[in-house]
Amino acid sequence: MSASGTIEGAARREPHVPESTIGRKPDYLHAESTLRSWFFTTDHKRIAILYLTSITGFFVIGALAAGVVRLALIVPNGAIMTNDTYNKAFTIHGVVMVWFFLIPSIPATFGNFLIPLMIGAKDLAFPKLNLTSWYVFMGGALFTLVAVVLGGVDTGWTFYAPLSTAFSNSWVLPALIGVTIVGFSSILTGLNFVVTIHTMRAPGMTWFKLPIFVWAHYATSLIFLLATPVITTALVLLIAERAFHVGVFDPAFGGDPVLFQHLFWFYSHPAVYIMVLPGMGVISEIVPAFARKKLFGYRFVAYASIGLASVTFFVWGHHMFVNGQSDLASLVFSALSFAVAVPSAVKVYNWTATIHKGSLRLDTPMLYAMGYIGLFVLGGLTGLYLATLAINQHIHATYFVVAHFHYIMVGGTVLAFLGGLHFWWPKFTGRMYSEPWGRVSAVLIFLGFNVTFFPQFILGYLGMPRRYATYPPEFQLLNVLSSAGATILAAGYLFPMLYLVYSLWFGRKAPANPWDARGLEWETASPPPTLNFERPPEVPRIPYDYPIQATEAKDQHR
Amino acid sequence: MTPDHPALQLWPVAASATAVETDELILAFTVLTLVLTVPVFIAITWFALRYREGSEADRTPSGIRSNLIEISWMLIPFLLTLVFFAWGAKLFIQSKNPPPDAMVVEVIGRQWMWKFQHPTGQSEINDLHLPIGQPIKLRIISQDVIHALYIPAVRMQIDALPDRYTQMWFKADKVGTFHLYCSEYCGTDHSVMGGKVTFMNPGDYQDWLVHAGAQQGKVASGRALYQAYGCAGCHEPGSAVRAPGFAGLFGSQVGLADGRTVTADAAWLREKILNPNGDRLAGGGKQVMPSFAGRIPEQELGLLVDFIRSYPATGHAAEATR
Amino acid sequence: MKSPLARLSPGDRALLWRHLRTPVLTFLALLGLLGVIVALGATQPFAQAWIVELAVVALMVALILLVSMEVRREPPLIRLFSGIGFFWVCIMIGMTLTDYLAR
Amino acid sequence: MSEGLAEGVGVARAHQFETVAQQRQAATLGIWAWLITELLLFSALFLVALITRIEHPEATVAAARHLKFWIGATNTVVLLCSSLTMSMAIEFSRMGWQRAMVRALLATAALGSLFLVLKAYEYYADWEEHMMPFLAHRPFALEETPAARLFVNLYYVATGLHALHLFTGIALLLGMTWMAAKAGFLARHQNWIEVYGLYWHFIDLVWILAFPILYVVNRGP
Repeated sequence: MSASGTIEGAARREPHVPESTIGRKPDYLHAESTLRSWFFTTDHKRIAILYLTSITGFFVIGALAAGVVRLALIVPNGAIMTNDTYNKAFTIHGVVMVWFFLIPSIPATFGNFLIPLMIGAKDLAFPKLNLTSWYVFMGGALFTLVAVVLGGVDTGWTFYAPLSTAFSNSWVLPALIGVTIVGFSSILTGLNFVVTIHTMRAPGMTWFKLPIFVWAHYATSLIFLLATPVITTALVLLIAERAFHVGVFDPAFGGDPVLFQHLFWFYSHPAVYIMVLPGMGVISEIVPAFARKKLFGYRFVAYASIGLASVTFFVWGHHMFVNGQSDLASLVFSALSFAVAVPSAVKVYNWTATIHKGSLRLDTPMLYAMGYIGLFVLGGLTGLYLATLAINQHIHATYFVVAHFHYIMVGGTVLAFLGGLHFWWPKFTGRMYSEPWGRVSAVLIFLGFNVTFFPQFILGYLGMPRRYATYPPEFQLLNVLSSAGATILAAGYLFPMLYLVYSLWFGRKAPANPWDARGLEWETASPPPTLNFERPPEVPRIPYDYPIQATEAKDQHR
Repeated sequence: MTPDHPALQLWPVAASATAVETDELILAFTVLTLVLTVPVFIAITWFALRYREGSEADRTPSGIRSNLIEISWMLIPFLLTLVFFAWGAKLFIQSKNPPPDAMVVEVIGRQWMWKFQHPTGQSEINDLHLPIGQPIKLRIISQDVIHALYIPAVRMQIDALPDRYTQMWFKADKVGTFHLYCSEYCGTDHSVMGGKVTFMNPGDYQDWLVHAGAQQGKVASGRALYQAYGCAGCHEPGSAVRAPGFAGLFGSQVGLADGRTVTADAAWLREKILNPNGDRLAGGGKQVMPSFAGRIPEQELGLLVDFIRSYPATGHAAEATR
Repeated sequence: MKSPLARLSPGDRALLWRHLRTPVLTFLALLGLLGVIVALGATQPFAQAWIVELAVVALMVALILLVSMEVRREPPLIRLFSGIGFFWVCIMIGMTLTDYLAR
Repeated sequence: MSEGLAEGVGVARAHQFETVAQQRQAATLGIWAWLITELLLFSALFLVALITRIEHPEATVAAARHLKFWIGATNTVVLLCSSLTMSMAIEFSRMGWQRAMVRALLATAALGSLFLVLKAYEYYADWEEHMMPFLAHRPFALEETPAARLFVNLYYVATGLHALHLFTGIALLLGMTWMAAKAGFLARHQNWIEVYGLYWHFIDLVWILAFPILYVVNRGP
C-alpha cells in the first residue's frame, strides 16, 4: 500500500525562494532527465505527463479510425471498403476512444497533475500505486492493440453477446482482455484520488474550499470504484463464455444475452459521467478565471457533482428500452432518467450566471468553455429525447443516438480536455502557446464539430440506423456534409498538436500565474518543483476569490 | 434536385396514427428544448459581448437570493420535462398492448436476412407486404445473434432475441413502400439486412397473397437467400474465387470431370448444393464449396433453385428481380 | 507464542487474554452461526429454510465487518465506506430485478 | 486503529504525508476503497447466480445438489480459523510480540493453503463425477438439463475467482511475513499487518457469502 518509509521527508522542505531567483531548485521536468527517471517516477506530475502522451497517441488512433468511417460513408453503396473493414473501423474507433482516451483523459492527466496541487499536498497518497496504474493501463492497451494489429475486432465497442461470444470470427478475446485490464487502472486511479482528497488536504483546506475540479474528480473516483468492478465481472464472464462456453449469456443453453447488457450498462452508463464530470470540473475552473468572478452557486455545483454521480447508477436501463426488458423496468428507468436533468441544469445555469456581470476575457480556454456549455446543453437535452419511451422506440440505435453522445463526448469531454489543456499548459510545461493559433483552432473545432454531428441528428430521426456500412441513397447528402465537417474537425485537432509541441521549445516562458487565476496550483512556480510547493501554501479564505463577487455568493460562506 | 427530392426531405413519412402522435411528441419536445436552450445561448453570447473586459457595464451585484434561483432552475425544467415522460410513457404503453384482433405475422431474424410468414402461410424474405387499416402484430425471434426490426414509417423498433419472442404492433394508414431495417448491430452484413415494407389496400393485399405472394416473391426471396448463405461471395461474376456463374445455367448441359454430361435441372442443382463433391465439373477447377446439407431447409432450397432458374442470361444477381 | 503459554508472567497472560478475548469469542459465534446454516442446508427441514439461511449469513457478515474488521471502532468515514458498497449492491440487484421479476 | 499500541510499535512516515496519523488513515481508507471494488466484483457474480435461479429453478437446484456440500462447509470452517489467526496476528503486532505475530501469520497462510488444497480436491472430485461442463470433450453428468451447465460453470467462475484472490493473498502474506520477521519491522510498518488483515477478513467474508449462495440456498426447492 503505502510507500516505503523515508523519515527525512520534512527535512527536504526548502525555505521559500522568490520566483525570480536564478538558483532555484530545478522544476519537476528538469529535476532528472534519464529515461529511468520518467518510467520509474512516482511523481504525480510526471505520471500525468506519461498519461498525457499515451492518451494523445490513442486519440490519434481513434481519430484515424473515425476518419476511415467518415470516408466510407461518403458513398451509400459501400464502394470504398468492404462491410467488414467498415465494421472493424467503427469498432476500433469506439473501443479506443471510450476506453483508452475518454475514460482516462481528464482524470489521469489533469486530475493526476492538479489534485495534489489544488489541495496543497506533496503527492497523491499512494505514488507507487499511481505509477502501477499507468503500467496496467499500457498493459491493457497492448492487448487491445495486438487485437487491432492481428486483424481487428468487429463486435462494436459494446461487445454484445452472443455476437461477441459465439458468432464473431475476429480477435475478440485479446480486445476483451485488454479492456478488462484497463478497468483495473481506472480503479487504482479512482482509489488514489478518493484517499488523497479525503486525507491529504492542506491544513485549513476544508471541503467547501475545494475547487469544483476536485469535487468533480471525487465524484468521478466514486464511480470508478463502484461501477468498474461490475464491468470487470461482465467481461470476465464474456471471456469465459467465448473461451469455454460457460453459457450464462448463451441462449443455446438457456442463458440470457440481455443479462450481459444489464451488467454492461450498470458500468457503462455511469462511465458516461466518468467522462463528463471531470470536464465539468475543468469548465468550473475556466469560467470564473476568465469572467474574473466568483463561481455562482458554488455549493450547488459541488453537490450537483455528487448528485450526478449517484443518480447515474439508477438509469442504466434507458439503453435497453427496445431490448426486450420488462415494460415495468423501462418505465422505472425512463422516469429516473429525467432526474439527471436536475443536477445537469444546476451546472449549466450556474456557469451562465457566473458570466453574468463578469469581466470577460475571451482567451482560448474560455472559447472552449463557452463552446462546451452550448454543446453540452444540446447533448444533454437530446439525451432526454432518448429517455422518453415513445421517442426512443423510433430513434434508438439510429444516428440520433450517435449525434447525441458525440455532443456529450466530443462537444463535452474533448472540448473540456482541450480547454483545460490550454488553461494549464503553462503550468504543465512552463511555456505559453500562441494565443492567435489557439483561438483559431478553438473556433475551427467548434464549427467543424457542428457541421459533422448536427446533420446526424437529422439522419437519425429520418431513420438511418447506426453502424451501417451501406445506406439508402437519399441519406447521402447529409452524410457527405458530415464527412466534410469531419475534415474541418480534423484540421482543428491538428493545429493544437502542432503549436503546443512547438511551444515546448520556442514558446514564451510562462509566469507562475499567467491568467491571474485563483487556486493553489497557481501559487507555485510554472512548472512546479518536484515536491509541488517551496513552502506550505496558504489556503485562501474562500474558493474562487476573484475580484467580482456577488453578495449572494458571499452569504454562502459566512 | 427538385424540392421533393428524397435527399432534401427533412421529416420521415408517417404511415400510422401512432407515428403521427410520436411526431407530435418529438415536435413538442423540440419546442421545450428551444425554450430551455435558446435563452442560455442568447445569454452566453449577450454576456460575452456586454461584459467583455474593458467594456462599460454595470457590474454591481444584483442582490438576488441565490438559493431561490437555484431551486427554481433545478425544479422548473425538471417538472416541464416530466410532462414528456408521462406523454411518452402513455404512447409506450399503448404500443405494448396490441388489440386482440391484430393480424399476426411471424418474423424470424437471421444473419443477415429477415423472414416473414403471413397468417395464410405465404412467406417472404426481407420484403414485407401488409394491409392498411388492420392492426398488425409482428411476433419476432432470432435464430442466432440479437437483431432488431426497425420500421421508421411507423416509428417502431424492437429487438429480435435468440431465446424468446418479442412483439411489435401497429396499424398502418398510408399506402406506400417504406424502409425496413435491422437496427441492432449483428455482424458483417448488418447494413444489408433489410428491405422494404409495402403497405397496401386490403383488397390489393388479398390479391398479392393469391398471385404475387406465391409467385414473384419467390425469386426475390431466393436472391436474399443467395446473399444470406454467402453463395454470392463466390458465384457472383467478379468474385475472387471464380466459382461457376449461374448465367444461363438452368436447363443447360453441363460437362463433368468424368466425361459425362448432365442437364442442370432443379433436381441436379439441389443435389449439387447439398453434395458439392459429387459430379465434379469438367475444367479442373478446385472444388472448395462446403456441403450445405442440413444447413438449408428444404423450402429454402426450392427458393434458391427458383432463383437460379430465373438468373438472367448475362449480368448480375440484382437484375434477376428488377 | 512468545514462549510457551505456561511460562508467561501473569501480567502477560492477562494482557494476552485482554487482546484475544474478542477475536476468540467472535470466532466461536461465527462457528455457531455457520453450524445453523450447515444444519439447515443438510436437512432442509422446511421450504422457507433459505430465508433463515440468508438471515444468518447477514448476521455473520455484520459480525465480521463490525467486530473482526473493527468497523465499530473506526471513524464515521470508514463506516460509510464499509457500508456504501453493500448499498450499491442493493441498487444493482434491485434495479435488475425490476426487469426479471416483471417479464 | 492506532490506539493501544505497545511501545516501540508504529509507522514510519513516507515523504508525501505530513503526519503518521494521516498516513495510517490513508492506508485504512485505501484498503476499504479497494474492498468496495471486491465486493461489487463478486456481487455481480452473485447477481448472475440469482438470475440463473429465477430463470431455471429446477436445473439450478439439480446443479447445486451436485456440489460438494461438506467440503464447502469444511472449507468455511478453515477460513474462519484463518480469520481467527489473522486477528491474533494483528493483536500481537499491537502488543509488539513479533515472534508470536510471525507464527500467527504463518498459521494464517497455512490455513489459506489448506483451503486451496481442499478446493483443488473438490475440483478433482467434480472432474471425476463429470461435473465440468466447460470442458468441451468431457461429457457432462447433467447433460439432460442444459441449464444446469449455467450454474455449474458459474460456480467455477466464482470459486475460481475467489481462489485466485486467496492465492494472491497467500503470496502477499508470505512476502510480508518474510519482511515482518526482520528486526525493527513493527516500529516502521505495523499498519501493514492491520491493512493486510482487512483484506484477509474480507476474502473470508466473500466466501461466507459464496458458500450459502452457491452451495446451501439452492439445495432447497
